[in-house]
Amino acid sequence: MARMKFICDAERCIECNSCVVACKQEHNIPWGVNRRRVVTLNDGVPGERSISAACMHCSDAPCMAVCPVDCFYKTADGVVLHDKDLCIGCGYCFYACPFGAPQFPQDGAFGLRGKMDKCTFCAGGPEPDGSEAEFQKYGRNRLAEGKLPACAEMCSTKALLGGDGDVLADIYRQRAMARGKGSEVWGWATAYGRPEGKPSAPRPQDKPGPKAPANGNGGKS
Amino acid sequence: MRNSSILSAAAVWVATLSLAGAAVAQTPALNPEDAQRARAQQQRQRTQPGNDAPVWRDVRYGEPKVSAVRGRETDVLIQSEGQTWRAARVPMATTGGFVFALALLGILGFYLWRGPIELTEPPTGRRIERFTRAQRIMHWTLAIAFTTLGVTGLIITFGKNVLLPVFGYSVFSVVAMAAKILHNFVGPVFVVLLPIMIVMFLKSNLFKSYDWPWIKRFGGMMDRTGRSEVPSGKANAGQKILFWLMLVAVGITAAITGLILDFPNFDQTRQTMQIANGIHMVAGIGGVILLAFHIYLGTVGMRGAYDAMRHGYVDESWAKQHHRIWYEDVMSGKASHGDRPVKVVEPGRGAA
Amino acid sequence: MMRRILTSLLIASTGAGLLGLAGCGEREQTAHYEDGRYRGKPDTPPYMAAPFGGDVMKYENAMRTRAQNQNEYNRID
Amino acid sequence: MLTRKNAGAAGASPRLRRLSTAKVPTMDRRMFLKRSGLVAGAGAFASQLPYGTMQTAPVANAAEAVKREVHRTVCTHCSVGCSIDAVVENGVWVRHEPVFDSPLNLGAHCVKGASVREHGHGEFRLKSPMKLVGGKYQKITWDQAINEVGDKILALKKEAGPDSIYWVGSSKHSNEQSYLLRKFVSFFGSNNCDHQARICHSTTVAGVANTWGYGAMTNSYNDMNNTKCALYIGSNAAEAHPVSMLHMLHAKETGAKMIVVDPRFTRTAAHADVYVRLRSGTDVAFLFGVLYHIFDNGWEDKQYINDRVYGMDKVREDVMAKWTPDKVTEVCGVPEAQVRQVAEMMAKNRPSTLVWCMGQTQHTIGNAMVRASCIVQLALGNIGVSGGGANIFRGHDNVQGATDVGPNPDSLPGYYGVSAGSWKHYAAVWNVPYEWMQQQFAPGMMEKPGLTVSRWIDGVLEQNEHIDQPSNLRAIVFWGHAPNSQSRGKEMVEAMKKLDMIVVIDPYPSATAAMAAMVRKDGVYLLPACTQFETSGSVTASNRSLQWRERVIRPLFESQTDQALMAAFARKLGFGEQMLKNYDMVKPDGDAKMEEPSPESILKELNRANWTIGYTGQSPERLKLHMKNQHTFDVKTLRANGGPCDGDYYGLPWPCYGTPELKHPGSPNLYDQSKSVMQGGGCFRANFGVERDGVNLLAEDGSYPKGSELTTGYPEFDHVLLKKLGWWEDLTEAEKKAAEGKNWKTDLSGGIQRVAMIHGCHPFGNAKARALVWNFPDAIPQHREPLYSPRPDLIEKYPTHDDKKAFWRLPTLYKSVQEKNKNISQQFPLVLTSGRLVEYEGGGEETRSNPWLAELKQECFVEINPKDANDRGVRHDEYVWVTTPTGAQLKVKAQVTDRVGAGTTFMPFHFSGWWMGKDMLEYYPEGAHPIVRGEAVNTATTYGYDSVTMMQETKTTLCQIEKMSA
Repeated sequence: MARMKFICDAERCIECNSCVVACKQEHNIPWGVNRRRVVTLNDGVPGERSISAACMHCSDAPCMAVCPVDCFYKTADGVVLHDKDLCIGCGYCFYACPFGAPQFPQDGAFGLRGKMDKCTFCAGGPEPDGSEAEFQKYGRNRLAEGKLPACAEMCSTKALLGGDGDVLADIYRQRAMARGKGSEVWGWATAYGRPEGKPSAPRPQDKPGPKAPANGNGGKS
Repeated sequence: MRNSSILSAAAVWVATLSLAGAAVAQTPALNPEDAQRARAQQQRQRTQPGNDAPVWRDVRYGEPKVSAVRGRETDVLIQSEGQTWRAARVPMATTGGFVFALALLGILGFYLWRGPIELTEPPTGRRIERFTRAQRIMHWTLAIAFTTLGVTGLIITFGKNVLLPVFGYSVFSVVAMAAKILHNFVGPVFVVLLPIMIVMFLKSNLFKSYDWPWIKRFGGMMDRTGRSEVPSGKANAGQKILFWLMLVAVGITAAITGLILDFPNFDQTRQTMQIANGIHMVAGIGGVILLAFHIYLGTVGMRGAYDAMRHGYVDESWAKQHHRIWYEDVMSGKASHGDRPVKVVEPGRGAA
Repeated sequence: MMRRILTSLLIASTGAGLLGLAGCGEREQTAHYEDGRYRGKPDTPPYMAAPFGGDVMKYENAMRTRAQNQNEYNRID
Repeated sequence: MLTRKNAGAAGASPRLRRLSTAKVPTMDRRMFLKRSGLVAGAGAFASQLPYGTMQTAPVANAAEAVKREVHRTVCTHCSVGCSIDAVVENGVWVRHEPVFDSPLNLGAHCVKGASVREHGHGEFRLKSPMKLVGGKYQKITWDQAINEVGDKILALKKEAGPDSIYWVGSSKHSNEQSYLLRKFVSFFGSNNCDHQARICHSTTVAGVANTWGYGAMTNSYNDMNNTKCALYIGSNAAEAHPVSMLHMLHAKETGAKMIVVDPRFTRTAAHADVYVRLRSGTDVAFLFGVLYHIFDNGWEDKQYINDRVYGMDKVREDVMAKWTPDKVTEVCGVPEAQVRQVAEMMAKNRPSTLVWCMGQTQHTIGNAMVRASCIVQLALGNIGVSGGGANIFRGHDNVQGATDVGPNPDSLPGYYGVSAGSWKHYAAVWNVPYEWMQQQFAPGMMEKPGLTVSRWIDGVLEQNEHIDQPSNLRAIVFWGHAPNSQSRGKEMVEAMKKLDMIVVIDPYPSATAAMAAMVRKDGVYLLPACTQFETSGSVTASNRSLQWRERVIRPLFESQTDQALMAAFARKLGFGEQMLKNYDMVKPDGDAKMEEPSPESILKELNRANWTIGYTGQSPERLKLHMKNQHTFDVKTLRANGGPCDGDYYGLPWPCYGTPELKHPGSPNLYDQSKSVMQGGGCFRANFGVERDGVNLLAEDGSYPKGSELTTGYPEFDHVLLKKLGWWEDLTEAEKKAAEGKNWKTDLSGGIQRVAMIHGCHPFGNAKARALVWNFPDAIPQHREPLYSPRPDLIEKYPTHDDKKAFWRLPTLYKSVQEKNKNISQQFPLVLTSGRLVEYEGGGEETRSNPWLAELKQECFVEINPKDANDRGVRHDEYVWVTTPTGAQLKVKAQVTDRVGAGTTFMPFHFSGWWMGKDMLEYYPEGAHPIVRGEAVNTATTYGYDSVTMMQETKTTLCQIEKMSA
């Protein structure tokens, strides 16, 4: 089975925020909730780099681990999804997620945050694929239509790639070889560093990223 | 209850200040170290164009960068603290659960071995006022809040492993949701009541010289005959320890950390909330353990203790046996409830 | 009477505590994929949707083709 | 759907939280349906369809009957021309799919492109015609609007002549609408019309056209994949043309070098190999500094210069004398080593390309700056070469097309000028007698270029005796134009006060509505126009490719298409019959909307007229075929390989000479001698005579497009030349009849072009490019300090022009302003420059009304260097006052950043809706205000206009920044 992943190529990202809006318009996400965001390092000085961040659909997802009601699940494609009917809006996933992916429609007093919302890799939720209920709760299910996430497909410079990790690694390697640099894959060690199926202790000293991904899972495992 | 409004105000102030403190603590400031690193990066861009290693190193620092998307910490790319929190939370919960379970087992064991502490002399029928009406109302209000918080907290923390397999996802989700909402709404009530309670019971819980022998001999509680109880004041040293631990230490800690978690709308960072969550969990588990001891001794553990809080009066014999110094103070008229003496009801007369 | 109630209450709460003991060793936290279900939550896999009708290969191929749309090297050599 | 996030922006500072609690109704589709009335509308629309059409989609039951259509359209936000597949269900635009087939964007979109579906909601649009009554906007009917506005215009025409009304067109109009608007104004009897190109790339168009022939980007975004080195000077493509960066970054990946020269370290600069920070407004000095090193090291292409360039020797003398490295450093503040590095990179990595945008054009010497860029490229032999070229990125989606065929005050569509010959050409095309056209105009005004949009305020405020037209301006029609994109906003409101009538025709009523309501009680009309998604038509991308937009949705609310309104007003003003006689009149929405001329029939008329720039081969049929077969085009060359468009270049980039039947493939790169003319090749245009002072202006022998039968330079083709060459007989009898007495530009049969091209010759001749443009104020580009300069010492050395008396009908000041403000930098020491943000576009009213975009940039700001900030006690993210010599003061947030150098400040120009510290919300018509409002930088910009085109100076002026006292 495919293993769905995101890559953001910082050498290409120009901080245009198209991924942010592509997501918003595809899923009709309201003001204040952003499943994806672009972060700029060294803003305004040489070395400025931008990176688009959202749920990375981690192998050993911290959100899953800490959820008190166990509302998360993982699909055969490695996409981390959750069930909004079960979510109690406690915010634990928000504390745990390294990427700041979980979003809450409210920031209310008394911990009233509403149901958590996050990037679904455009794979909807547990409701029947393509149903109105699924759309209302999770947005579109593009995978079921044979399409990849809107953010990656619309990226202005093809900096953000989404899809099967092996395919992405091939695309990325081709690029990295062409330019002979910038082979770091941002966030992959954190997200996919720990192999699926085996428990392992989290590593706070996690390295920024593996060098040129020799294989589909970022040169690790 | 004249003081209550002042006390409530004080409580609000404590809460506000603690939150403000948390907010101030996380205001980003460019310290010389960061500035140094930024300069080094810029330099590197000039001398070694294309070497992005410093940029990548910077990703891990988790401090604010720049993002057009607004919201809490949207400008932080990777927060490593989440991993730490996740990693620490598991052993904390595990250990906490064990300790809680062991404590309950211990109480059960003690009960089976010692049985309830019985009165050694028959009741005289002369009843002494132990708690005023206000104190009792206060106690029970807080007791309900404390218990609710304890139970709902346990559901949130351990329900996934204990209740989920029994109830199934849908039902458990409803239970957990109810637990979360109760916990979040009762919490602030607790926060308001707690300081009032502390002030109300503060005087009788100040340590006195006669408490030391009590502690040394554990009040003589291990004597199954119950005849070697060490004299104590209105509250014995054990009760005082419980007061300081459960209400003051645990209560205030849980209250402050709880407020940080319960009101995420003050821009507190995830790290603040993670730390608060960790402390809250430890305090919470500590709290329910102490609560268990307290409930035990207040109910099945000691004959007559429940009546004291239920009706406010204890029998003369009970007072003499368990709180001799207080009893003597009452008899000599030294003890008082604030501005009035302690009522003593002669046998056959109705309670005041 | 009162005592019996209190005793049974104590035993019940001790029992609950023991249950807690059973649960407090948090389980392994790594997600396993279990045939479309993870810890009991069913979700139809995307290849069951109309365009694929359960044909996994067709789905995988669609995904691969679509991913290649993101590689401009295919169009610009 | 998700519940709305309460209290607006999450986690923002408490102050921001308060600010952003402004009601932002986010909508899901259901709410949208309800609010826009489309539930009923869609039903009504559907019920008018034949029964069979409704049942095309296979449906399980009637309740699920969904009529799903996919319409291919083009993004309306910048000139890259990104294709969009709009999915429409039951008349509602429900989804937006990337078009991977498009060779221009390969499915990519920037933030604005990704957000266009919001146009299908139009929550903050003007929903019905409105009229200002007693200072408040009131709803009126279309009949009332057209009658009242029309009557007033007729009265003014009678009283003060047709030149008393100013028509501001739009670069957001399609080619057809732009063309029709120019025709409309002509039939009304005036040349007083203009559009955004004046304040965007007019200096480029003039400078570049006068250098080598056509005023347009010579190559294409795609062709940048072939470059070895790209120099961006005055362009922030990463924010202004994000999808163009797809091509540039790909080229960079495969070995190209990238240089960015800008006063500001832009997001583009972040991706460059070399970044050079120069002082704002010193591009000529920098470019000639580069040229100095090129000449000094002998890096110039001597053969190319000899064969194809006129006057380079004179330029060389001037450069070697005036722009020695010390002087360059003195003026630009750039060290010699950096200038040399740039020169070397450009010279040694050929073909190298040069990219510029408004950083060069919006200056009092904009025309000189763009010509200096041209000269650098000519010296390196980069023009007419794939991978080289002057890649001039245009701004709006159709600013190229609107410039080519739209409302310009000095030319008729296709740069025909306003001379009698041009009018006769168009009288023939429009099928009206020339004499009738003449009657429409005030005496003597027909051949006099009109006022420019940058100066309309002076057309109102200037004393009548100083204006070169009978009356001052009495009314203005903003037909898709934002006022906050023009400088001198403070004086603009004075002009608005004085006018008899202001008409705004726009989907978003724009800041005009608010500014007018702020100073007036009546005499303002707001008319809701459609967006480009509610009509069809062609649009010209920056690379000159034309693309056809399909209609996505029916016009929302009471809005009407621009062409329908032009038709309605033409009828009201009494020339409807004449203006519309060549068109098919259609009613795509039945009686629900006004009758309109079909875009296809307008394009066909346009094809019949625009021979000069080769807008003749792009018939609607060919364009539609291209849109359907995008996948057959190669991304690097834009050429179709096989398929129904075999051999064509994508979008038939103009010039696409001859009739559509001739099947000219379009010209991907201009002046490219490596291809034959019929394959899209070319040479420099013979537009300036054959010789000058005894020096040959035509190309030297041996310099000609591939396959040409003439191997030397030659002038443009006309009937005389054809006869001389003995090629007259190649014309058909019908063509001969039409071509007699005509030249390649005026022969309506296209025969002269056809015959020239079958002999491999270029219809416009084969000449040299001019490094020396003798008809401009500075034949050799000269650096001149801006009118408001931070360097009084340099004003002495590089003074500006002398004042001009009647320049585009107005007196225009240079020296007197500069002298008066020579020491103004003591009070206003900071350079104020402006530019784009990726989220917003143009005046920004449209994009700031889009919640998806508005959420990302909620406040206007000024970027200031930490040093300047510390000197003023200003801290990051706090409000400051930006004051300028006009007396204006702007309340904006300070962004303390190294992005700008010390002494420079930057403000984005997309904001409006605040007026010197005050929110203008109350002045907007109810429900039609943008979500995000802020200070318009142009409220504070100063006087200053280009000496050729009247381009406004917005990139270099002065300001002071003050901490706000609590």
